[in-house]
This record gives sequence, structure tokens and C-alpha cells, in this order.
Amino acid sequence: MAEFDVGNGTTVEIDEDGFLQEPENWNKEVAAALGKTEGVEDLVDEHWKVVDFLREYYLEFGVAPMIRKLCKSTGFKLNKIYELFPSGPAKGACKIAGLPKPTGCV
Amino acid sequence: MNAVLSLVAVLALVGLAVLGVEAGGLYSLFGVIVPYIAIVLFLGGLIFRVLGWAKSPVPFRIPTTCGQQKSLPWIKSSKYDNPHTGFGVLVRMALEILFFRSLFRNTKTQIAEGDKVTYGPTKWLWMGAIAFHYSFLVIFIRHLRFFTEPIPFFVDLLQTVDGFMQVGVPVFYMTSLIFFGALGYLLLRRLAIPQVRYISLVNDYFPLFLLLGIATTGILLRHFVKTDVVGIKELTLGLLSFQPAITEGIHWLFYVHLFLVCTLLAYFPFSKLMHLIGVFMSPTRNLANNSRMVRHINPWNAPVKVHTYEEYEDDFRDKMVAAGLPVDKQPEPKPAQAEKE
Amino acid sequence: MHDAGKVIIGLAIFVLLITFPIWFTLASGKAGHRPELELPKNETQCVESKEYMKAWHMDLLNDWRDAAVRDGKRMYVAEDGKKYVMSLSLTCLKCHTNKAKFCDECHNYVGVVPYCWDCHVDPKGD
Amino acid sequence: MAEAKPDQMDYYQQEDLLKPDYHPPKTGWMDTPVDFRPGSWIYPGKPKHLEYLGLPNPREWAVTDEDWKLPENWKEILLDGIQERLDKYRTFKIFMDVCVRCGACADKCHFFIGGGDPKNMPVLRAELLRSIYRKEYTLAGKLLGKMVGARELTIDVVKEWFYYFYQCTECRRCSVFCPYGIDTAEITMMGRELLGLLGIYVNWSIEPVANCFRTGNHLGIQPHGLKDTLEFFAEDIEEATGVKVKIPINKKGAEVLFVTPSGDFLADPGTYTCMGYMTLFNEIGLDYTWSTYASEGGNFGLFTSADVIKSLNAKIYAEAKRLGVKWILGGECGHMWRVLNQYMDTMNGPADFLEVPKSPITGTVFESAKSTKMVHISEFTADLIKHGKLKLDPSRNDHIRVTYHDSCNPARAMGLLEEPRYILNSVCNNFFEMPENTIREQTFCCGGGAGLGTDENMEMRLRGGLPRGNAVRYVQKKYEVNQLACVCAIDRATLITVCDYWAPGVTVTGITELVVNAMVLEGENDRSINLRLEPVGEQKEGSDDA
Repeated sequence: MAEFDVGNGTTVEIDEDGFLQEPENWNKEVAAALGKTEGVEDLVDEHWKVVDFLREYYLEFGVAPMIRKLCKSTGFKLNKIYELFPSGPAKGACKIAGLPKPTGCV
Repeated sequence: MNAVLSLVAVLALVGLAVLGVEAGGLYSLFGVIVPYIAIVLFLGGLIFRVLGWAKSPVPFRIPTTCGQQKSLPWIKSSKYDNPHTGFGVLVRMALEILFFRSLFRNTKTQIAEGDKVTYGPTKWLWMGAIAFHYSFLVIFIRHLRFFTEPIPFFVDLLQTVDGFMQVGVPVFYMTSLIFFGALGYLLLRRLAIPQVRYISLVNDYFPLFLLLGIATTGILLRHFVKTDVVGIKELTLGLLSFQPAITEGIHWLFYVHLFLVCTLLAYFPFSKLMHLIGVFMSPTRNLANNSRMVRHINPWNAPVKVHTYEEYEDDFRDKMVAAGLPVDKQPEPKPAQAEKE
Repeated sequence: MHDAGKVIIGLAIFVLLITFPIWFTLASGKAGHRPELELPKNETQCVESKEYMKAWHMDLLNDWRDAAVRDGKRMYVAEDGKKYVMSLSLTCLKCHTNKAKFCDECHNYVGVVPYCWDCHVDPKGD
Repeated sequence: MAEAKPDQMDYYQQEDLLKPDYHPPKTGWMDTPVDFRPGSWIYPGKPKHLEYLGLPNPREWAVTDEDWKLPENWKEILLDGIQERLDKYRTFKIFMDVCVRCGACADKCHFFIGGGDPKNMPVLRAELLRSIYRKEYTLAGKLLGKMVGARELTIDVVKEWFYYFYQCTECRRCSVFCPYGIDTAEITMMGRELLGLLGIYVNWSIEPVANCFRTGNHLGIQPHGLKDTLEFFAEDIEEATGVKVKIPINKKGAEVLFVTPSGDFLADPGTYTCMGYMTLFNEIGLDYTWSTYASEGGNFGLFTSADVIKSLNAKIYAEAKRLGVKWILGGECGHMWRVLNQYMDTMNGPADFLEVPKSPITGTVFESAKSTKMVHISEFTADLIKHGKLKLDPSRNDHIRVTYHDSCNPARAMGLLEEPRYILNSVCNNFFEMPENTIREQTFCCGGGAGLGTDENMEMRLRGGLPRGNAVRYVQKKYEVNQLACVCAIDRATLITVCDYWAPGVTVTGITELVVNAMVLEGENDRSINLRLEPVGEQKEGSDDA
């Protein structure tokens, strides 16, 4: 599996799409570094609001939340999420939050 | 390449027969031994293959449904394209076997005007197939005049109908022409359509050339060479009654014809020609779509590892309890509460 | 499911059908039957050679029919120079007096139904 | 905007995809190697999932690797596997033997129509496996080899199998046209099982399988997560309709167990369909329950192996028994209904602890499900409407001009054709059929079924989606259709992409969403917004992108 250089001398394992292999290895530096791969140069408060919610939800439920839930809980409309994360909530925001990619009928 | 190889193979068979009888005088080989071997291989091979198929079970009921299912009483179900009764299956199979129902559906897909995918009906393959198979059947039955004594009425009847046009002496049968035409079409489309040519194997060309060889020698024998048909029938009846005897004076071409037919018979069970039987045994066609009504049994239905509810609850009990979901077994640390139901 | 019963019944029907000639002929008891031709008693030479007649008589008769009926020609000159009247009734049947014991023997044996008798009357028949 | 990548639809030009090269290559198919270009294959199954499921040979590997890290005796494993399956499946034996290569199936496959790759002709896809069968099991194949279509089993053959057996959506359209009913789905299933013996799976299938085994559903939603999700839906339902719906979960003694694909718990627009179920059941007062253990109707085992189908499917009956329900109702899903209709009773029956399904609302006894005891939501709803048990105002859907996509499995492995149409005609005033060669038993796959609906497979999804997308485009132009209804969760996920690409402006919906939007509910609000919380009368343009 590919190694991803976080930048501070550490590396984490990522899958083919650049998602974190072990969500436990996530930290803020990893998030910032992954952000750069998804067109998010700097993570500002609004980004963190999304990322933190995703993280919290994931830690509680073990999966990514519905996008609608994400919107409702953060108060951001879907287009705002796309503004923040150009590659979208699933590929962008979830990746930065260290969540695995959802699979199945989605 | 595969086509040429097949043609060469058939020509070699012809050559073999010619040499065998003309130069070698091996009449008993080509007139008696080879036919017996061919018949044994045909019948034995065919039974062997079919039993081989039958030995494997049909574990699941997987018909391809081509119409509305039987469900609510006020919704008209498609009795034959999506049969739910044995009778429906019988009709579906009859339509398939007698009229090539599925092939009749054939469409031709094209991308027209650059961006429109269009589907036109195309019946050529169906027509070619129907023409080929039915003329083959008629020819087969017609030949019973050489294999039966007395000749059953339906053979005479069929000959009369087939020779209805009364062209030539002896009359030229319509089916001979249709058979030739259909074979030619099936061969030409195989050569002409790039995709079909791409998938065609020796196994596909060889039977076509073989049948063309059989048809050609047959027509030559009937209309041009005129060998001693009485002698031929004496030979065949001898074979049938297991008292084989070679009749003198039969033209060598007959032995070529016979040898090609024997090749076909011997080749049959070990080739794609087994679709003759396979069409009856295809589980996507010969089963009723009633698996929600009647339980279908799989003889090898072996147990598999299942994540049981107990294991599942063990995995998630705390979370379930925390979320207020009912559980069958209360978590250990807390004293048991009354089960919520 | 194996449906063994259905497969075996199907197979039996197939074998029964395909071996029809064997059991049908054996059952009829005529497997050894051979055409027995009643040859003319007072004539040894047909219009053409025996071999030629055996293979080509239908073509010869057809030519005769066309010549006689369509062109009005009645005279046939054989290979050996002999002349014959082109007539089924007058020439052929003169020697081969019994259709049933000559023509029909072979025709029936190999299932040939010539249309001669659509027009001609078999003098000995009905 | 950054340069599009092969896993994004913008990467592909419509002009290119509309001009597939139908001419076979100059080299024979046995001599034409696989072109593993990005966008046309799927990532391998991750070792952790294989380990969890106890499947062989878990390891890290990539499709583009030269070495796929197969077991030493891979060849022996495969040949034994073929023999085992020949002994277990008459279909496999017959389909190996009787094909005459007439080619009628060729242009029936959406991947061939959209891609032109001759190995996507169903006949040739099967020959990939047949060639090995001939080499090993037929005398001619042993003696004559290539010219009779036999070839040696090599690593390249294994790779080719992987590529093409995961370029088949098991939609069975070819089997409708085959004169012998040869079903490529069956061949593909065998091929995938064989690959599985070597530990070759795609992650898009095997991760859902692992999730489903553990959590009861493909998405890995845990019991408390499902509860949270359904509560979230209930809030939205209340906002949209003013009705507060009940959420019975794992309720013992309920009359009906309801099972639906888990995609409906996570991804729009499936979520709206799920809200539809909840509202409908609440309105008619159905005594039903959700289950967290059997929280998946779909069954990615169908895309993996017969054993896995059985293992995942077993939960439904087990849970019905545990909860003591009378019968089971199934939601809108495609391949789920292939399993429920053609496999479930055989694999995990008899369900003699259940009763023959009887609608408590209309009294209708579902005789056609008297053995499995499982009814399709469309059958159930159609029966409700027929008996006038739903108060419907179809004009509420007047802004929707809808067409109906028959999902492959309900169409060709069941025959559920009229029920959804009856419902649509009852709840919408503007329903338009796509051309007849693209619907009912001739329906075209979304291009992403059978575990192929993942983004790294985008090229094949768009190519495979061409026939369907083109038919949608046709009714969009002709009748101004703006929504496509379907009864399949994979469709609800993948047809969004297909429509966005081939017929932009058409959105995707489940049937029950439309039903509830047309329903006059007891104690409802002004219903000015629909289940999507969009103002009624305005059809949102563009995608329901997830």
C-alpha cells in the first residue's frame, strides 16, 4: 500500500484513492496534509467544523454520516460544503477527516 | 484460418473415403464397420454426455423471466414467457424448441446519427436457423425410406409434399435447396460479420462444411450419379438387422456420403451440436418461476458460517442498550432489567 | 434438483425415436425383404442396357414423354440402332406386363412415387 | 478546476464514448492481452476484509502489479474449483458445452454496445472460461488446442478473467436472447467464485460483504447508528409532512419484518425512499419492525459466491424467527430480489415458522409468496392502491415527468413489471415509457450493478450506462422527462452518474418516495415541501450528487 508523507517526517498508509488505511492514525497534521491532495490548501474554522463533525460521528457510529446529516448538523448547505471541499463531502471532507470510503449501494 | 482448416478437414475426409473404396476396396470398412462405430459413438456418446449433465444437479431455480410474474390476481401474468406452472413451462419450451422463440426476439443495435442508440428487429439469423433446422429434419425423415421396410406413410407423404413442385426427374426436393441456402447463409454470416468471425472456431466451421459435403454428395447421388438405390437400401437394412452384407455395384460417391454422415454422427456428442439436447435441459428456460410459491431443493445445500444474532448482540450490546434498543441478553455489569418488548 | 426421472424419460424417448428404423423394421419382419422383379419371359433385351435402364429409366421416360407429348415425335433410336416407339403403354408395358411385379417392386422398396400413373392406366391394376 | 482524473466522469468525452470501435482487433482474442487502463477495473479486496471473512490468500496487491501474489498451487486450486463447480451446477456444465457461437448475444450487452471490446460480447466472455474447460475436459481441446478454442491456463488468463468477469453486471439481458438460455450471469458467478479461491476479489464487493456479515448491512451501520439515522429521517418527515412517524426497531411480536437495502440509509436519493417507507407504513398503521441485525436486503454475496449469498441471506429468516413476525416485506432493491426470489427459500428455507403473507390492511393473501413468505413493497403498495386504501393526489407530482427504469433482476429474475407501473400511474399524472427495446425484460443495466458501481471503474460505468442513458435522453427530449424512477438501490446510486453524464437534468427517485409525495396523510401540514424538503412544484435541476 502507498505511504503518504505527512510532511513532518511521519508517513501514514493510504489506499488507492488516498483514503487513510487506518483511521486511528488520523491527526490534525494528517488532515492538513490530506487536504492539500484534495484542493484544500488551508484548513480554516469552517473546514474544521465539518471535519470535526465527521470525526465525531465516525467515532461514535463507525461509519460516515449521511451527507444530509452533515449539512444539517454543521448548518452548511451542500454547495457550501463543495465550496469548502471542492471534491465533495465524500471524497474530500471524509478523506480529510480520515474516514474510510463508503462502499455498497452508494 | 479456422474456416480453411475446417474445409481442408472435410476434403480430407472425402479423400479418405474415395481412396478407401476406390483404391483400397475397403467396402466393408466404409460400408459396415464405420457406420456401426459411428452409431455406437453417437448413441453411446450422447447418452454418456446427457447423463454427465444430469449427474450435476440444478441447485437453484434460476429461470430467465421474460414477462410479468404471477403475483396479484388482478395483474395479468405472462403465462408462457414467465411461466409459473408446469404447463406454462411446457409451452415455453415448445415455443423455444419448435419456433426458436428467443432467437426470434433478436435485435440489431446500432449507434445512429452519432448519438442515438437504436434497436431494430432482425430476423435473418432466426430465418436462417429455422430454415436450416427444419429442412434438415425433413431431409432426415425423408431418408427413412432407406431405413425402413415397409416405408411408413408419413415418409411418403413428406416426400410428396417436399417434391410438390415436380421439378426434374427424380423430383428435386425443396428442402434440398433450402438446406443448401441456409447452410450457405450460416457460413457466409460467420465469415462476413467481423465479430462472429472473431469468435468462430474450427468447431463452428467444421460442422458447416461437413453438412455442405453431405448435402453436395447427396444431391449428386440423387440427380447426377444415380447409383443403385435398391442396393443401398439392401445395405442399410442389412446393417439395421445386424446382418450386414455389402451390395455390389454401389457408386463410390455413396461411400463418401455415408462416411461424411458417419463422421457427423460420431462427432455429434462431442461437439456443440449437443445443443440439440442442451436446449431441453437449460435451467434458465425449463423451470417455472414459482420459487416463492414452491420450495426448490438443492441437494448439496451445505451449512455455511453465519454471524448469528447472539454473536451480533455480543458485538454491539452496549451500544444497543445505550441507544435504548431491546436486547435479548442484558449486559454483564449491570443487573438484569426486565426485557423490553 | 436432479430431475433424474425427467432426464431418463427424455433420453428414452430420444433413443426410441432415433432407433425407430431398427425396431420398426424388425417389428415388421421385413428386414430381409428384397425387390423381386418379374422379368419378361420372351424378351432378354430392353431398350437400352440393363445398367443404363436401372439408373436412368426415369430420365428416358421423361424424355419420351416430352418428345411424344410436346413435340409429337414418336420414334426412339436406341444406342444399338434399334428403333422403338416412344410409348409407356405400347413399348414398356408390352414386355413388362405386370406393373405391380416389376415397377412397383423397386419403387415401393425405396419409396419412389413416380407420377407416370397420374395419367397412364395400369392395364392390370384397378 | 483541477484536471479530471479517470475516476471522474468529466475525464471522458461524450464524442469518444459515442464512437466505440466495433471492429475486433487484428490479433485473435487469445493473443490479445488485457489493457488495464485506469477507469476500467476495480480495486482489489483489502486483506482485512478477507481475513475477517476467512477467505483465502488475504494480501496487499494491486491490479497493475505484475505479480498478483497468488498461492503456489494456484493452478491446481482453479482446476479443482472448476471440477467442483461442474459437479455442483448443471448450468455450468451445459453452458460450457452447448454454445454454438451464433453471436446473437453480442450486441445485447451494454458493455459491448458502449465499448466495442469483443471480450465484452457475452459469448466471448464465456469463452474465456470455456477455453480452459476445453483444454482440461475435452479430448479435442487437449489434442487440437487453439483451433478448437482451447488454451493453457496461465496467470494472464487469470488476469483476463478478473478484468472481464468484473466487466459483467450479471444483468442477464443476453440470456433473454440466447437460443439456449445461456446465462452469462451464471458464467460470471462461476468465474468470480474461482477467482475468489485465489483471494482475488474486488473491494467494492468484499468490503460490503464483510460489513454485512458483522453489522448486518453493507455499509457497516451499527445498531445505534441505524436508530440515529431513522430518527433523523423521522425529523425530516415531520418537517415535510407535519406527521410524526413511529420508528419500531427490533420489535418482537410485530406482524411484519421490513428489510430494505442499506443504501437507503445513507445515500440520497435512496434516503427519500426510506422516508417514504416510514411514512407509508405509519399512515396505514402497519404493525412492522426494522431490524438492525437483518438491516440489509441487498446481498453482495451474489457478486461473490453462493456460500456468501447464503451466509448473508440467512439473517433475514433468522431474525424473522427471533422477532416472531408473521411475514416479511422487502424494499426496493434489484439484486436483493434475485436472491429473495430465486435463492432464499432454497438456501435458508423452509420458512415454516412464518405465515403466508396477508396484507392486514386489505386482507389480500399473497399466494405467490406462500413459500418464501416475503412480499415486494411494490406488490404490497399496488394492492393498497387497488383497494383504495391510500388517499392519493397525483397532482402533487405534476411537476415531475417521470420514466421508469426496470432494474435487471426484478425484470429478468422475477418479472416484476406491472406493479411499479401501476403504482406510478396511480401517483403521477405524467409517466412516460422509454423505448420498448430498453424496458421490461429487455431493460438495460445501469452499468454499475454486480459490484461494479465504484468510481475507479468510471469509464466502464459510463460506457455500460450508454444504452440506458441514451434511452433516458430520448424521453427527456421527447417528453421533457425530468425524473427517472426505479426500484433498485444500486440504480439509485449509479444512475445518478449515468443521467448526469448522458441525460443531464434527469434526477433519480425510488417509487415509494413518489407514492408518499402524492399521499394525503392524516394530520398533514400544507405539504408545500416534498420528502426532499424542496418546495413542491420546483424540480431541482442537476444532480442529487452524493
